[in-house]
Amino acid sequence: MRRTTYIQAINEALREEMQRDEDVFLIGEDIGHYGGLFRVTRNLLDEFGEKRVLDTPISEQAFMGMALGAATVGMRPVVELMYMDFTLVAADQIFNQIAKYRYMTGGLLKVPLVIRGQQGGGKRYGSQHSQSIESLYAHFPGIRVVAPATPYDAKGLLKTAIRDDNPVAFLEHKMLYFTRGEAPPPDEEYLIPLGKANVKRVGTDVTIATFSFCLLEALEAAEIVEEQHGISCEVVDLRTVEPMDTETVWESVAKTGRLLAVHESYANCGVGAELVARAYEEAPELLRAPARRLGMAPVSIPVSRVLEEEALPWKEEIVATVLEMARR
Amino acid sequence: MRRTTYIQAINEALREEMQRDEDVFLIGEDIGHYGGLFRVTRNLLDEFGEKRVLDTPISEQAFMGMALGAATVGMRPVVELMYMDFTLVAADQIFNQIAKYRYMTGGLLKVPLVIRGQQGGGKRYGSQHSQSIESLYAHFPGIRVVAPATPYDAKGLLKTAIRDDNPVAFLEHKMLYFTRGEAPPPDEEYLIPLGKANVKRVGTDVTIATFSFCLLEALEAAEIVEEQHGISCEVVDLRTVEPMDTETVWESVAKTGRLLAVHESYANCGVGAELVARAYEEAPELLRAPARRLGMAPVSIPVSRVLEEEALPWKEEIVATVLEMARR
Amino acid sequence: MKPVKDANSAGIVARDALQSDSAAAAQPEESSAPASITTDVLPSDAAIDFDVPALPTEMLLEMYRKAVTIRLMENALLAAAEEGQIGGAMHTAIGHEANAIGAAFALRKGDYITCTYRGHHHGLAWGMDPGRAIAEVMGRSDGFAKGKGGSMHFVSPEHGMMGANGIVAAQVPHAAGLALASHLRGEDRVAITFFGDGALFQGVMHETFNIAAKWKLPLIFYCENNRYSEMTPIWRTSSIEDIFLFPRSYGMATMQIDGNDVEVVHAAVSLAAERARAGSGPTFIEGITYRLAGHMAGDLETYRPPEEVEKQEAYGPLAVLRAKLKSRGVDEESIAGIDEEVDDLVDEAVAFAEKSPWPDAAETYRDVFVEAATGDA
Amino acid sequence: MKPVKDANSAGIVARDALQSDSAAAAQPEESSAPASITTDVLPSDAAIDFDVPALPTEMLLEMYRKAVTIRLMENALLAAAEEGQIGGAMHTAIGHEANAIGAAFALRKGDYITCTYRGHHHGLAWGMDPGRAIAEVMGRSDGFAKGKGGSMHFVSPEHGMMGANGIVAAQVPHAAGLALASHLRGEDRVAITFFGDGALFQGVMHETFNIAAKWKLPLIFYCENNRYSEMTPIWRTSSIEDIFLFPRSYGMATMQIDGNDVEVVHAAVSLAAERARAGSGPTFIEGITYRLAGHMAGDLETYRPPEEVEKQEAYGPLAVLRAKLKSRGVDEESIAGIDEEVDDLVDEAVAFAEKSPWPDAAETYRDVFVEAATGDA
Ligand SMILES: Cc1ncc(C[n+]2csc(CCOP(=O)(O)OP(=O)(O)O)c2C)c(N)n1
Ligand SMILES: Cc1ncc(C[n+]2csc(CCOP(=O)(O)OP(=O)(O)O)c2C)c(N)n1
Ligand SMILES: [Mg+2]
Ligand SMILES: [Mg+2]
Repeated sequence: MRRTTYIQAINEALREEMQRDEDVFLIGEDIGHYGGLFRVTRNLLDEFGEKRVLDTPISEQAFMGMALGAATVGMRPVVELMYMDFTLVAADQIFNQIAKYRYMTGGLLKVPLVIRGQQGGGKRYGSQHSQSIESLYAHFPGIRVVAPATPYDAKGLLKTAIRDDNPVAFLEHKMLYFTRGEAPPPDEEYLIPLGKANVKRVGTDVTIATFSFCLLEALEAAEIVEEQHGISCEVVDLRTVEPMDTETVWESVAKTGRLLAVHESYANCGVGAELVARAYEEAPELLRAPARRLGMAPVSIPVSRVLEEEALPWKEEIVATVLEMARR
Repeated sequence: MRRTTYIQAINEALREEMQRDEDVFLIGEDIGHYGGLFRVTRNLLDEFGEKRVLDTPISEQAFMGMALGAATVGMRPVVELMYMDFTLVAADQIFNQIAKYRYMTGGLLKVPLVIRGQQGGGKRYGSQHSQSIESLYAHFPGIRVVAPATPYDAKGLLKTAIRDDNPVAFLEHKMLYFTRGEAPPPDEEYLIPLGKANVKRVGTDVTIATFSFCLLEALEAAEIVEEQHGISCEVVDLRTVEPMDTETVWESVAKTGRLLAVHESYANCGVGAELVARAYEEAPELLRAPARRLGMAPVSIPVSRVLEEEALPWKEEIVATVLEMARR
Repeated sequence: MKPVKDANSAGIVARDALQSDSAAAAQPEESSAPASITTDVLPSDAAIDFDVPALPTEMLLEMYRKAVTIRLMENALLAAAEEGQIGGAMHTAIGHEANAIGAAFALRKGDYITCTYRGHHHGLAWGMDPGRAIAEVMGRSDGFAKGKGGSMHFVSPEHGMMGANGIVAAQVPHAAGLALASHLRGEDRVAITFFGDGALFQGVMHETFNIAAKWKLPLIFYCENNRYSEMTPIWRTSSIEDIFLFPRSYGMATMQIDGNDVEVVHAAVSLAAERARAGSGPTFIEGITYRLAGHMAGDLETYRPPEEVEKQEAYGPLAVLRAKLKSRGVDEESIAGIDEEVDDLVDEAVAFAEKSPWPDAAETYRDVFVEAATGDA
Repeated sequence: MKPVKDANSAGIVARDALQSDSAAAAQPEESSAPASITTDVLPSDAAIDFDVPALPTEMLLEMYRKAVTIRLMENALLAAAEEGQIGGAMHTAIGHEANAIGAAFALRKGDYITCTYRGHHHGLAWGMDPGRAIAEVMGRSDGFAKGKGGSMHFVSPEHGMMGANGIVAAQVPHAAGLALASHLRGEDRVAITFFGDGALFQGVMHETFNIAAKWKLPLIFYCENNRYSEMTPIWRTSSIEDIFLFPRSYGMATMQIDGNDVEVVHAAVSLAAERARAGSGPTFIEGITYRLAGHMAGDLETYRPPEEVEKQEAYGPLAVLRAKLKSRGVDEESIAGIDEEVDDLVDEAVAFAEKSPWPDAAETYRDVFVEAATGDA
């Protein structure tokens, strides 16, 4: 298979879905004439014109609410938030409106839209341009949450997200944008269903359940503990946070007896805590040692390289935690 | 001791702190001339005038941001959100600004302000006026989260919150507003430190850790299971969600070996999941049965009485869960 | 014709720019109402300057029937709320009826509307059934949203009613999105969104003004200016002197009208809809009206003198409509006949709602997601 | 005197209301720039109508020194960014210097300022040390915020600099809160907040306009209009024709000025500060300026022709200041002398920053909360 970048994969998914369905349109800041701050929507205005790729003013509340309105009559807006941190600027429209709209209308309306953009640390963007927001999205019912780690998954999941009749938060990661990976040639269509995890590494001692950029860190950490300590980790890429494929996780824990959940949003009230809680609700008998979770330290991401590294729940922290767990 | 309502207790705390410190002022919608939609700020405009009790337009983002600005130079704003659901309208100012401001400025500034208002279900206000928001506040570092269940605690904790040099979210509950309880006479000052839980009922079989209105439900549930099933619950009122007094909880679990966390915000990525995760991090050896949590069902609160009751994690659900746990 | 402040050739009211310094000088002290944005303006004093064609008597009769239906339903709901049959925050539209009715009759099937928690009049004006509406407010299974949405979330896609909202101004961008859909698809559908005077001070309003004007969306912004935001009069929280002039700065056409007069509302919305369908973009309409009941069920109305309400009652939509009908030669008896018919109809509607079963507890868990994972629109 | 669009007696520029329909008619097609809000307006064409007193040559020299310091620091930072010493989004103020300098010299110690991620010029103009500033941008321990805030979060309470912000327009209500504190305490401090043209379309701007005007806060809204919001020219996303006229609708005094001319900026901000201290409320200033470098480090600037930048260069703050100094009889050599001194100073500042140690990893966990549980201000 050819190799492509994560950005390119997303660009292709958008292009193919726009070709396939006239109701799909893109809306956001600098996405049209410029092609997106991160060039994710490059060339799409040229191909589809100003009625399919809409450059907005810096009005996240308004264009998010407009996406909702358009979606209720069957349009399929794909909204770009330049940084996922701006979720907070449009939070009322996202969580009080989009997530609740179908429910409040007793199922009379549906809201098929995608909110996409990049998040995450590692590039010294500081407190207001680096935070990972998946736990916030997952807290509110009514919105799907997808966070792919590879170009292949990014393309297949985004295509599915656009066709889904529910609102979907599609969370990209700035550290993944220039990573490369295999993907079928453009226009060779494939879809990946939401809510299906993927075992990326087989192992016997500890299950690491993770997604997005943390997957890459977890895979590296797994190599390290294997080489240096002979501990074998199984690494599960959740890919979708809502719905969460706990079945695949429990299957893995059935082998390993140990569960570590890792993500980049804050640990406190995060997806990791949720997975731990579910493990004790749904599969307590599988756990041979206490389940653990890792997330961002309880600080807003600092700019300084040294501090940012310390705050992020990456490789070293995963290694250290796995070692602690294996010792039990 | 005299008995007073929860509303009256809050009103007194505000009045006393405004008398004590000229830098304390109130800001919000309908709070001055009218005295607040729920009459919590009644009579305060008369006593303190228009420069201490500020009636705003419906501009939550602006007045929340203004509170931040004023707080950085030592004012102590107490912001009323008419419904805590409107947290989402001002989410950028609350979570990207207020919660992060001290950190981003490397400790050069502090933000002593209180965001207060009522939340919660039980009165058929529906999806956008009933949700409990403590897990959202707790997810973001940098903001204290207080949720008292009694008039006594409401008064003592609010006074402390106003004097605290950190931003504090002070979460009231609409079902508690007219409840009565003991409290010292007005002007007899007392303060309750943040981060101290309170054992409200002693028991031996299951520890229920909760706060706000769920405390009342938990206490009732404890009576029921005691009477009908001979199961003895210890009920811990956390009172503050951030910082969370896990020590008191672990002390209790050391006796009971069983932990059930209960709150009204969504269960998913909620405070309960967090407490369960911490239990397995900090005190796994105490747990003789899997720790559990209960929160709001994953639906936005419906209006219909029957549906709302079903969605809320109240008495019946607590009873049922305790029975399940005791059986293990 | 109504009194006119002044006008430009396009038939839309215009006026000189606010002279900022003189405006500042004229500012009221915190506690006293200014001359212009005040609670004792009468709807009939609103500036308009376009032809208001006489509507056929038949249509006025239909409008009257609607107005009485809304009024009596609201009264019935207030009574039910007092009995504890309705919880939460229930906002009635008593006094606001003409804004909804005039607009509904001016628009076409296929057009869209979004509105606020004060949305019962829009629902009924747009054709929703009173029985199912009352059932919804009461949380019964025959409610259009199965009791999930309640009073604050009237919705009926088959009537173009795309949702009411509990968050002030949140419905405004939704309507802009509906207008955008129409625009992108090359349809001639128009969207209208209703909001209150208090909603002007929510940021999302402005964001939407700007985008709608720039993109020339087929959208009508309709402000039901009842001079109060809950218990707070608008002059206490803003220096804006004339709401209808204000959105001009975005490059939008605007008008100020008597929102209690169905014929005036009908004419204004017709004009705005015509502009929208012609591709001329959004119009802002300020309908001067008055809330003749409390902000919501249970409001003790300590913030306004009873005389103020009494005075406004005489200019209310029902009074205006009755006067119109009389001037068309409709006799008292015919009017009373309608009143009685509607009274029966509303009684029946209440009875229907009260007999409607409670929803199943299992219903709680439905409608969070569309279950089919993928699908076409 | 500068060209004046027109004026009212208070010495503040005024103009007729936007004629909504004609404005709509003049609307550009999506892809072509309109005549008025366009990228080729020159700062010197801005409308002003008040006396611009000549500032003492000594002060102009000081201002020039500041301007060169900012410019050279920005250049040094761009070089460091290219080397990978700086991450994230670094926005320089190249071309914007005069807005900050003119304002800083017009205000007093004790006044407050908040600004945007594009805030280096404000920081330096307000007296922050370049060495510590560069250290902050590089994430070193000698940064004023110990490397936690970086380029987007300049802050220095001792200089009245109360914070820059990464979220567009979020700093605007903060300044209103500072002005409110001054107002409530009966102090005569003034707050100024800087933001870009793109920030006009964030709802919170408007919410703050309204409250500040109503409460007559001692606040100066300063819009650095550089005609671009990132890579998008303002005319592409708005129909607003003249930014400075727009906030009039809230009952605010407004002016449009050449933001590249320190004397003009100084005069305008002085006037606004006087009004604020006199209790006349907020003023909105539109400083026409131009961003002579990319939106941020690494910007390839494909969205504007190099000729546009060249043309604007001639009207840039440094060119304007040099011409002023020459007309005051300051010779080329003295100017070159300053340039060289500043060059050394900035080199030293860079060296200082590069030698500054990395913060301790333990620092990561500090400053989330004030540790003492309770305390007085
Ligand atoms: C964002 C938000 N803030 C506050 C409220 C509480 N609230 C409900 S109605 C209302 C007043 C609205 O006034 P207006 O827009 O004039 O409409 P009216 O009720 O007069 O019809 C307020 C403040 C809300 N629902 N949403
Ligand atoms: C709420 C929000 N939306 C989007 C952005 C991304 N962003 C950063 S700067 C910018 C453009 C701002 O333009 P303007 O206000 O004119 O200021 P300038 O950068 O030109 O000085 C944008 C869109 C942001 N930081 N915050
Ligand atoms: Mg109103
Ligand atoms: Mg700009």
